[in-house]
Amino acid sequence: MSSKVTDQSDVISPELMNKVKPAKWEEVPLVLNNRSFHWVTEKICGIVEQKTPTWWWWCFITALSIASFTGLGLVYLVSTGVGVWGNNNPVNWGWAIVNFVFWIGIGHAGTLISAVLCLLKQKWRTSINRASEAMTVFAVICAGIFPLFHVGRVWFAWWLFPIPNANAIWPQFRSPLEWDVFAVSTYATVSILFWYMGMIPDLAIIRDRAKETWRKYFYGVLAMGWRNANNHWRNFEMAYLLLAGLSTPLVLSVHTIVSFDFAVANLPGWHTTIFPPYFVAGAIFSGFGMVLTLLLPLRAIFRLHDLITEKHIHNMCKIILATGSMVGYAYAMEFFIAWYGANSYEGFAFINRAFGNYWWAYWIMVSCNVICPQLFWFKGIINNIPLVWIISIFVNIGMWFERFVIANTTLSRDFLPSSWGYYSPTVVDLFTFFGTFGFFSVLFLLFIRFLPLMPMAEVKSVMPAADPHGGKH
Amino acid sequence: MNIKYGVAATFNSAKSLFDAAGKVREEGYKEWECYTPIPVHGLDAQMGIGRSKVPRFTLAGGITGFCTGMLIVWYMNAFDYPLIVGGKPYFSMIYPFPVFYELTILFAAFGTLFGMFFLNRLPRHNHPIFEHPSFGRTGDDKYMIVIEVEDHKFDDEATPAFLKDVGGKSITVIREPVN
Amino acid sequence: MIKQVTEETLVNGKRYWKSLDDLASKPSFKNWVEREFPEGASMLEGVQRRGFMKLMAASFGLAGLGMTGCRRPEHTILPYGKSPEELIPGVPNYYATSMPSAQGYTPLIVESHEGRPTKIEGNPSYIPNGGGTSIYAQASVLDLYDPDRSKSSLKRSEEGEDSWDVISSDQVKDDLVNLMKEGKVAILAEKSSSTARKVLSKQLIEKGVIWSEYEAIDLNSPEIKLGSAIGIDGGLRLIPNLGKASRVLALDCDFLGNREPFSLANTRALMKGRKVLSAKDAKKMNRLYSVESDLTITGGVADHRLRLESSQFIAFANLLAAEIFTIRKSGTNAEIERLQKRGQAAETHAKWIKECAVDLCTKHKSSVILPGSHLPEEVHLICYAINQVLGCIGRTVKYQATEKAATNLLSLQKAVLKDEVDTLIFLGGNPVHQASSLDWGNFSTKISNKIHLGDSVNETTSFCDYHIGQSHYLESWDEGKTWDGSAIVPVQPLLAPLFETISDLELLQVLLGSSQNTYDFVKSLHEKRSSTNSYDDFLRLGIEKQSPSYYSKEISLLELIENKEELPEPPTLDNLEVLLIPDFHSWDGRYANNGWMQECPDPISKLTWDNALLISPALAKMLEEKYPTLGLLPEPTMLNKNGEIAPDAANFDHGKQKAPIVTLSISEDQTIEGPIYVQPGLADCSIIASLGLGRSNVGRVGKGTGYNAYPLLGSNFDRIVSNVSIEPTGEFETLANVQEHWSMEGRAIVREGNAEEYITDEAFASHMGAESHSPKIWGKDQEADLKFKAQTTPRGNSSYDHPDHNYEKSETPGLHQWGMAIDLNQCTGCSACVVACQSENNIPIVGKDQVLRGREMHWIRLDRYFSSTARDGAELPSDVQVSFQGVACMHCETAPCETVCPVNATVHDEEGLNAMAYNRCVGTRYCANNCPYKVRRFNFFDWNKRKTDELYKGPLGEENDPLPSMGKNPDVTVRMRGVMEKCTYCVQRIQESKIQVKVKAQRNALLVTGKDGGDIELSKDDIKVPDGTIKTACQQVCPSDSISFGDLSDPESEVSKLKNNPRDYSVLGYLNTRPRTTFLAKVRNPNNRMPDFASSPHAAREYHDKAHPAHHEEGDHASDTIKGEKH
Amino acid sequence: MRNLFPSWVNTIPVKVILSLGIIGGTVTAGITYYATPKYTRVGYQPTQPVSYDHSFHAGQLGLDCRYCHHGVDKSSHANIPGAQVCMSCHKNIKADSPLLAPIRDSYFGEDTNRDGILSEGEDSNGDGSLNQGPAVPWVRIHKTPDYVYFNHAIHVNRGVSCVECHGRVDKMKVVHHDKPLSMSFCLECHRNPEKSLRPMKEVTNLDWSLPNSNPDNPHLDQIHAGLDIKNKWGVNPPLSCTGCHR
Repeated sequence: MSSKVTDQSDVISPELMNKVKPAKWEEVPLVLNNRSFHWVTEKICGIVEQKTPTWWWWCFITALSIASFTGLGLVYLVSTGVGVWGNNNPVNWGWAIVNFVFWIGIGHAGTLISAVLCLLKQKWRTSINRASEAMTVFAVICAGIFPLFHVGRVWFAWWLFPIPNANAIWPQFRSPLEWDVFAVSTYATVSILFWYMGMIPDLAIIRDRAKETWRKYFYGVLAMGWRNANNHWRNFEMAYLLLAGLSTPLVLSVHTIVSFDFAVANLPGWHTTIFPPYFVAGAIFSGFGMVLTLLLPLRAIFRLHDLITEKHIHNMCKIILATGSMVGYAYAMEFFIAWYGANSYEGFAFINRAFGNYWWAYWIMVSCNVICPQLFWFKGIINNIPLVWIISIFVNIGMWFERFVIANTTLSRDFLPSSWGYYSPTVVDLFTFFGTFGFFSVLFLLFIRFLPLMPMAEVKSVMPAADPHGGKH
Repeated sequence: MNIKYGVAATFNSAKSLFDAAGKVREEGYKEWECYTPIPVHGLDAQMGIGRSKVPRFTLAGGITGFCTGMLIVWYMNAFDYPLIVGGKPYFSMIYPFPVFYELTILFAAFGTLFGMFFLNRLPRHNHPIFEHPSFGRTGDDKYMIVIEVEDHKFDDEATPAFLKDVGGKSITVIREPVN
Repeated sequence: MIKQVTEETLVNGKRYWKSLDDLASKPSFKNWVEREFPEGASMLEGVQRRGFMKLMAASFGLAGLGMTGCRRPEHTILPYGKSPEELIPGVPNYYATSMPSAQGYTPLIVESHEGRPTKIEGNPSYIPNGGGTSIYAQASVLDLYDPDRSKSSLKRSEEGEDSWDVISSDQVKDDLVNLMKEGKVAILAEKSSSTARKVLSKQLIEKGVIWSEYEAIDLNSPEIKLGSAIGIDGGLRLIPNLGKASRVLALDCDFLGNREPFSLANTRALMKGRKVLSAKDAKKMNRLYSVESDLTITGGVADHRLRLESSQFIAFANLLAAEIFTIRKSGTNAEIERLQKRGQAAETHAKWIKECAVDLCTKHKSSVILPGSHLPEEVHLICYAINQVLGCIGRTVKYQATEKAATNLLSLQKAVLKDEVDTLIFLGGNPVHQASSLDWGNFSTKISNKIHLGDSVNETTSFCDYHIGQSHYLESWDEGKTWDGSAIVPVQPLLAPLFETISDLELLQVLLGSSQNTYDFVKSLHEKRSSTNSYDDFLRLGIEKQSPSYYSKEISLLELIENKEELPEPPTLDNLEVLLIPDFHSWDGRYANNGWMQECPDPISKLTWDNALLISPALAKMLEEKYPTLGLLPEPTMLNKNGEIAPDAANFDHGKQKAPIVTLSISEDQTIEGPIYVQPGLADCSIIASLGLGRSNVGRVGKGTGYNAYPLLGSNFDRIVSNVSIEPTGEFETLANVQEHWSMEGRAIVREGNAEEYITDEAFASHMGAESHSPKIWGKDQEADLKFKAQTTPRGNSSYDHPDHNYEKSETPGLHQWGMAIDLNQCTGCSACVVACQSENNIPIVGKDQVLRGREMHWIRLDRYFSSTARDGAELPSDVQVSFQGVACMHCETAPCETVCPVNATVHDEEGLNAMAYNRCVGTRYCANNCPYKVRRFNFFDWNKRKTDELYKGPLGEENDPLPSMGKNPDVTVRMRGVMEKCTYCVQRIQESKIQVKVKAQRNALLVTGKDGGDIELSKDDIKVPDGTIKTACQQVCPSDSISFGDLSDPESEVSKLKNNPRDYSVLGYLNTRPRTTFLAKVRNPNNRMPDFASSPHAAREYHDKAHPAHHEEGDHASDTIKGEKH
Repeated sequence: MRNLFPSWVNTIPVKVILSLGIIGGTVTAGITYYATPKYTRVGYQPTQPVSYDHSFHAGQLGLDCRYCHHGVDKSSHANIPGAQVCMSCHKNIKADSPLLAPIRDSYFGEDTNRDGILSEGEDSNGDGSLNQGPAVPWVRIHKTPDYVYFNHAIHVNRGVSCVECHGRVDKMKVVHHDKPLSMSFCLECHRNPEKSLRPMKEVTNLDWSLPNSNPDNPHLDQIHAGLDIKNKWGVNPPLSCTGCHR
């Protein structure tokens, strides 16, 4: 691993430096091995331009067949009724909403990486943001399936949108589900815009390199006639910055609003003010988990070690560690407030979470979300890529269970003991959910096949050669 | 038949382009453009261009979104068909805030993207610059300055020479075919 | 463009006429059509005929509305009082009739839409029932539209055993006449209180027909036993008059429930004496003692309850008699000594008996002892003696002289064995299934013609070779006595038989060779009886008073009980006793194919679609020890062990009750198999088995439900069976239990207090629950009157100002503000409201599988909680108090469900109703989640359209038989899949009443004043619905008037007064949902001298223990905590 | 490198935006016009089995609506008359018109000699009585969905004329669906009942308009008169769901 040690003393007043005697700062470059611009272009365009690898076809076909589970499940659901799922009274929301929150949570990392880290000037984000944004868009699409199809009469789901009609009746804006409609659709739209906008210069590069006619036209149309002109870059950069600025509150608001689905309800265990930050932290947590899950194999397959360096992985592990601890804190705080609030219904809801009918789900959640990421304190573990990958999968599992625990323990045992019940999913639930992983993979495979995996211009601009002053500060 | 569009000069590094751009500006050229594989830091100032106007579109979009949100909520839930829902007021600035908020962001985002497109006059798939034989390299690792014929200081001989002077390589005249 | 309506769809109306459509091709249908419209020519004869014709015309004209085709009977039917002279399509008609049964005819008013009976109500002219009906009467309308009922008569085909030929009713009549001619006819009838049948049966007996009667659950037997014990000719029927009773002791007698006759009147009378609206009432409140082996709803109401095995009641009665005789200084020493000696086995309960006796004696003349009908003769006799000594005969109880019993099944058997019978006609009933101890095989060979008249094909049909379809009572003419003999009530048909069936009277008429039709016959009976009232008046009122004779002679107990046999051995855990009870769902099996009954949860066990062998926790513990792998009780969890929540009474595997199946056997051939279910409150060594399910030859609904306990019913038909052994089979059954958890967990949901507490603190209920120590819900308006609160929804502590209940964009508040008050002290848990609501509101049946998945659709459910302070860790308690709470949509003013609906499908109207617009619902189910009361029900499938067992096949599944749709209420939308539904406060009744009042006021104004337009002035009072006009279905059916409904903006309305009662509280009031349905706390009236006295009800103690653990100490701590609350 | 796209492609974005605007506008307009009850229901005019002429009976002869639709002021349904209502006149008038054959068949049925008495050979099915003929299959025109509970009695008795929902039936030779009867149509009137309220006696007078009204602005006078009726009668049409959906 190459690194260079810079001495800052020549920049800052030497007298002061002598006094303070700062430690030597080891600056790890974001692109290793002194790669050139051209190398970056070749590497990333090459992935798109190469012949479709066989493994891709195998993965694609497998993913497609898994995705068909969702398709079949939904056809059966719509033709027969929500009863094919395991939902009941009192647990009227079963896996559908759990899956929705799970996917939408995953869909947070991409925007977070491209927007929040952009605003925070975290340059290491450049090599991972494109793929994460793609992941966001696809996860949001997967997420959108569930609230849409969980309704009893899907064919009337358009009533949730403010469309004039002969019945002269409108949506109801006090409902968190209505807020969800706006939040999720805005999030999906803005994520797609952001993703696409960022891709335009890269599409232009592929267009300009293209040999086959279909490529020329396909990428030509998508690139919108981008010309790399400074005027373009100027507006582009400003727009990018603004979109980042807009996406940051958006990404925070979306999971906040999703958490309102629970927090605005009056059920014990749901009706808590801690939900918005807790959900956002959880979303970032699961999102980074998924980014690692996806990028580590990609890094290996496409030999991207110079672009996705160990620094990237370490940074992501640190974020997972931080958000995992936040989530753990939230779990503890919920218990504390339930006890401190002295509301017996609330108190019971939490005791029941940990020791009641779904205790196993609770402890799976705690071990995956709170205990597992603590391993990232250890250097030996974050340097062990396969282990990081496995932990990232545990993070995803844990976060699914978190939503399951929140949704189901509360509903299954709420106010009146007479209506306590138990929920267990059916085969249709299982298939529909697992199918979405296939669906997600299909989209992601198409993405890595046809679209630039990394923003080339952005990667290049964090390389030393991008400095108009010749690398001298 | 061809129409002359301008003269292009390529540069190999951001630094050489940066320096050259400063000279082009000092020379008094107005209708010229730099083509770079990356947004070069500080090039705007070097070229003598101001701040981008995209934020104005963003602001307009945001305000529109906020007002639209408020208007639809007020119209639908308080004016056209007020219904008592959970004992909550027909209209309030508080309960539908998520809707205002999301619409503000949505419209602002539209404003930003479409503002960027508008300011960049995109999509424009046909442009004389594409006629430059090695234009493709500007996306990869080459830098280029193009001075247009339109410029009042443009001169068929002086301008290419000037570009060469400031360090430009492979000076090329770009011609746009007309049919 | 709309598709042109085809001729066929128009004539046949909506889809649900398809059954008739299908039948149209059959000859039988053509016959009806011809019988339907025969009077065309004679239509101008009279007013009624004309009305009839108009109906026909209109019903055809409006076929598309889904109202047509149903036949009207051939004879005119006379509308009840409020019915108009002529029928107007769209306006329901009401007719008085009654429901026949062996336990007396129940007077009814039946609502009919265009000739289709849709809803059954009690006839308020019959005072004892006060307009209430039993759950079975409510459900009986569904039997009329049962697709599995007999649609014709059948004869076993010569081709083979299992094939049957359809025969016409003319053929049936010819065959019957021929058989009569051949002679040697015997009839085995189910018991009946029909006076008309009695007349015919006498005539038949004169003609030499052997007339015998059989009933598996024979509630006439006690009267016969008592009559013969006392030695009189005929029976002596105990008729309680509980309105006058202040102390009631029930000896294994579920006189409020389904096991005893007259329960409606008993409920009404007893609960009236328990109505407490002030401290003064509480002092006069009656007290109920119940000694029982099973936990019945009577035991649930009881202030003191003692668990005792049924076989031990002889001893108990003897000891009780001894105590009472001693206190009352009645009877000789010898008598008392003998009673004491015979009562020795009950010594363990001596203290209980003594204090109870003292209490009964202090209130002598107004106390009463009621023995259970399954108890032996001796108990009935002793009870007569005690009632006599207490001086209550003629006051709180009357003994009515009844006729001798008809020949019973055993005598018939003798006659058959003597070859005296060639033709045996089963008149209704199902004796082959029920009297399984009889040697039916032998019967079969002895008799050549076996004929069964039945409403459907059953096990007795399989025994016979001739089945005659029996008409439903809503299709027949008849008349009969009420149980107390105080009235004769008519049975008049609401429609002519839907299918080719005949009534029992018609059959008897044929046997008698009479050509008179039943209408003329029944009418002639009436004319013979009364010359003053016309038959039409009789039908209109639906009741005719009678004065039965009563018996009140003194008896001497000593002589009568002298030579009684040995007392039965007390049962032990190795030598168990079984009490056979009628099943809640199917009674003796007759409602086994009634989906509403099957799905209505048993009030105590909360089981649907099944019965179980109920065992006590003590027995369960023993079984667990003996068979450790049985899995009867769940492993106690950590939460159970540290008292966080009570342990479940059954193993719930993924929410589905997994019950081990056991074999109960008396002997080799008398064994049954059934699932066991641990029921707190049972006598330790009693097993409760219910008769009536587990039928082998039954329709699609009843198939596969429950187990059959009839094999335990021995040849003496004694329902107490001893010496039973129990053996697990190792198999399991999944039971559809709608309530998994039995404990309230110390939550102030059902609030209870003792009468003494209530006298000192009328507002005890408001000192419970989180709202008692949270900021006032209505803030500064806490003390404002109900009207103000209802109309304006005061802000309270909310961050929002709530909109008033005004008309849209106006300052005018809604004309009424609807609200409901449920007096928990009046509710016995009979569950009639559940079925009444189902019938009124077109609530679908979902089937056992869906109930298991927690998807039952009942809009009102009856929550049943057990409470006990003697709970020890994870042990199930044996002695429990029962609390019932009817929970339906509370119509919260700040409804949590409304806020979360994204499409405005559930909103409030200006009169405070929580409206549910099905057609706007997209089905997010968020509202159901957010409802703290969990009263919303989701249509997970197309329950109405798809067959229950084909739900998962989706569009490929078979559609439901359309026949039951004929019983649907046309005023209520039939919901499709994917929408939410819930209680609407019977909004269809509200709207109809409002419309009627306005229409009437408007027409009156025009007619009376002659003015029109702006000259007419109507005041608000003119167009307001008067209090009491609107009754919700649950309110109307309730025999104890525990539900009140009305206008909260009218301070004089009954519901306003109840809500202003200090006992009134909101469930989960602290959530600030402001429910419009509130509850009046339950008041128990225990005797502080009793050994099991507790100063506060268990439920209240559980609450205080949990809410104020610091106060936890043994003894009388409840009053401390109440005082503590007030500080 | 050469331009990939010809120069005219540069105008495509503007063209696309313009055409999207036009197409979107047209589609929206089309849907609001063609796919709403206003279009799908209004104008429906089926052929009836008997060509009953409302413009003749109700218009020229002046038969009151309630003569045939007798339940309209008592029941939720207006009721289609039975054959005997027709026959009360047509026994004598046009007694043998072939157009009335379905009515007569329905009315007389087996009574072939039309004397009301069972004569020889009339009892074709042998059940001992005279049976009616088949019902006249009138085709239904106005229909609210199953979940809408419209009550005729309350409207008719509270001064809402037939004409408000059914149009000038007295001028229709063949009845057609005249008003959309959509929810917004109902709400329109429920929100502003004063536009439609009239004296009770004039409810079936389809030609009625407020007498002595100012010819310049008859609507204003009607609104005043309607408001007077509304206030004095206490008319407060429900606008919440429970009014019509049960």
